[in-house]
Amino acid sequence: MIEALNIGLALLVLALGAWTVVARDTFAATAGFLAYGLLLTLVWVQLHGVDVALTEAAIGGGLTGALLIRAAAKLRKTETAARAERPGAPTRLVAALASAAVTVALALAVLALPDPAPTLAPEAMANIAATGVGNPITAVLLAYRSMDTLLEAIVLLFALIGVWSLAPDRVWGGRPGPLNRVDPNGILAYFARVLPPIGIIVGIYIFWIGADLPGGKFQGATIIAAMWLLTIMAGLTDVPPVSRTWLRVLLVLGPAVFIAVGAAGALWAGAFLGYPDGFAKPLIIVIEAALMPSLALVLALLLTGAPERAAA
Amino acid sequence: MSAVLDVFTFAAVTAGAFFYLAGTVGLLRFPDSLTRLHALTKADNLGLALVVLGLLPRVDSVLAGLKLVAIWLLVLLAGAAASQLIAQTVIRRRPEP
Amino acid sequence: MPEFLLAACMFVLAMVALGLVRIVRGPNVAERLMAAQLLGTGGIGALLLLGAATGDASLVDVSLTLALLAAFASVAFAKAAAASTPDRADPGSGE
Amino acid sequence: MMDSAILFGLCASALVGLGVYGLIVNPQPLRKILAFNVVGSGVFLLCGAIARRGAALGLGGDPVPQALLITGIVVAFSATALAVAVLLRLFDETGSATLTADAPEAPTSEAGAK
Repeated sequence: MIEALNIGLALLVLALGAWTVVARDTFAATAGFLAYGLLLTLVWVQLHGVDVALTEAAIGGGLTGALLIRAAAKLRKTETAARAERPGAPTRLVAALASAAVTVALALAVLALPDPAPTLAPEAMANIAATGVGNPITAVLLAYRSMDTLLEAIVLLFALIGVWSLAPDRVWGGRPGPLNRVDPNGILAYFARVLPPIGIIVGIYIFWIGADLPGGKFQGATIIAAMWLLTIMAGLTDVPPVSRTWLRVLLVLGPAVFIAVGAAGALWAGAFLGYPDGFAKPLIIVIEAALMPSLALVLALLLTGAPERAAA
Repeated sequence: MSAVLDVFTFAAVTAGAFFYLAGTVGLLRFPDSLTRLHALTKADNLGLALVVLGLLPRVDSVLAGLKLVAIWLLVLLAGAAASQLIAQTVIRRRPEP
Repeated sequence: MPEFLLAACMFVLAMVALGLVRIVRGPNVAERLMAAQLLGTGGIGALLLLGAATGDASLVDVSLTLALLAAFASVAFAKAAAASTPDRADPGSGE
Repeated sequence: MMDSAILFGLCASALVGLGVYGLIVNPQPLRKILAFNVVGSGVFLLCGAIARRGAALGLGGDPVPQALLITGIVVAFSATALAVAVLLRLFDETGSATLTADAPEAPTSEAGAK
C-alpha cells in the first residue's frame, strides 16, 4: 500500500510542477507552487529525510511562496504585455525536446546508480559520540561539515547586502517594503497578536530538539522569521530601517561567533573549526544559539526586500 | 481496553475523512465563492479535528498529545483568519446590489 | 490498525488532490486560495495519519511547522490577493 | 515492487525537465524564477533519492547529503529573494518587467509606488 501512496504522491507533485510551469496566470501558478512545496514535504518524509521535510515545509512552501506572491501581486499589471512575448510553436517544440533530453539523461543516471549505494552513514555514526549530539544531520552541519554551514550563513548575508544595494538613492538605508495600514481591530491584527507567541515557542522548541531529533536552527529560525513577518503584515510592527546599527550587529553576530569559535579551534584543537575534546557539544550549542537570531533576521529581511521608504 | 480505543480511533478518523470528502465535494460543486468557502471550513475544522481526536489515544506522551491539540488549534485559528480575508476579497469584487 | 491509518492518509490526500482542480479551474483568486488552504489542512491531516501509521513521532513536529508556515502563507496570499485586485475583475479568468 | 528512491528519482528527473522547459518558454522573469525553483527542487529531490539509497545502520538515509540539502534549500531561498529584488527594481525603473530590449511600454509605472 505504501507503494500506491508513493506513486500517487509522485504523480501529484508532477502535476503541480507542470501547472506551475504552464499556468497562464502568475498568481495561479504561485498558488500551485505553494501546494507543490507542501506535497514535497510529504515526499521528503517518504524519502526518510524528516530534517529536509521540516526545511521544505518551512522554506520551500511558506517563505518562498510568500516572497513570490508579493512580487506577482506587484507585477500584475505587466502580465498582459509579457504574455504577448510568448515564443512561437517552433521555439516551444525545441524547448520541449531539450527538456525531454535532460529528463531522459537524468532518468538514465537514476537507473544506473551503483549498487550497493555508496554511503557515509557508517562514518557519520562511528564518530557521532565525539560530537555529543544525537541527530546525525546536526552532527554533519556543525561538526563534520561545519565549513559549509559557516559559508552558508555568510552567503545569506551577501544575498541580503545584494538586495539592500538595489535600493534607490533617495531611500538608501531606509525601511523595506510598503507601510502596512491594517484595521487594528480586524481579523488580521487579531491573528498577528495570537499566533506569534505560540510560533516563537514552537520555533525555539524545533531549534532545541535539533540536537537529538529532526529539527534545528534553520527550521526554527524560519518559523520565528515568519512570525515576525506576520506582525509586520498586520501593521503591528514596522521593519526597522536597514541602516540601524543594532540590526546590523544582530545580523553578523551569528557568523562572527561561528568564526570566533572556528579560530579558537585553530589555536586549541589544531584545526580551523575543530573542537577541543569534550567541548564539542557546548561549542555547538553556542554557535547554534548565536546563529539562530541572525538567521531569523536575515531570512525575514530577505523576504521584505530592498528599502522602499526613507529612514525618517 | 485497547480494542475500545481502536474502535474509537477507527470511528473518529473515518468521520474526519468524511468531512474532508464533504469539503472537497463542496469546493468543487457549490455554485459561488462564498458557499465554497463555507464547504472548505468544514474540512478545516471538523475533518482535522476528528482526525486529531482519533489519533489522541495512540500518542505515547502527554507532550505529543499537547502538540496534536496545538496543531488543531493553530489550523482552526489560521483557517478562520484566512477565510475572513478570502471572503473580503470576494465581497470586494462583487458588484453593488 | 497501521493499514487503516495509511488508507485514511491516502483517502485524505486523494480528496485534497481532487480539490486542487479548483487551482486549475479558478475562476477567481479566492478559489485558488481555498484549494491551497484545503491542501494545507489535508496535508497536515495526512502527515499526522502517516506518522501514526509508521510510528514516527517526529512527523508531529513536521505537522506543527507546516501548520504555522501554512497559516503564514495563507495570510500572505490573501493579503496579496486583496492588494492586487481592487474592485476589478481578474484578467486571467473567464469571469 | 518499485523502490521508493528510484520512483522519486525518476519523478525528480521529470521535474528538472519541466522546470527547464518553463525556464525557456516563459517570457516573464517572475515565471522564470518560479521555473528555476522547480528545477532546484527537482535537483534536491534527486539528491534526496540518492541519499535514501545510502540508508544504513538504522538511519533512513545518508545524513551527509541530507544535511547539505538543508543548506541548499536555504541558499536557494536567498538566491530567489535576490532575483525577485532585482526584478522589482527593474520594474520600478522601467515600468515593465521584461527582459527584451525593445519591450512594449507598460501603461503606467504607478503600481510600484502604491
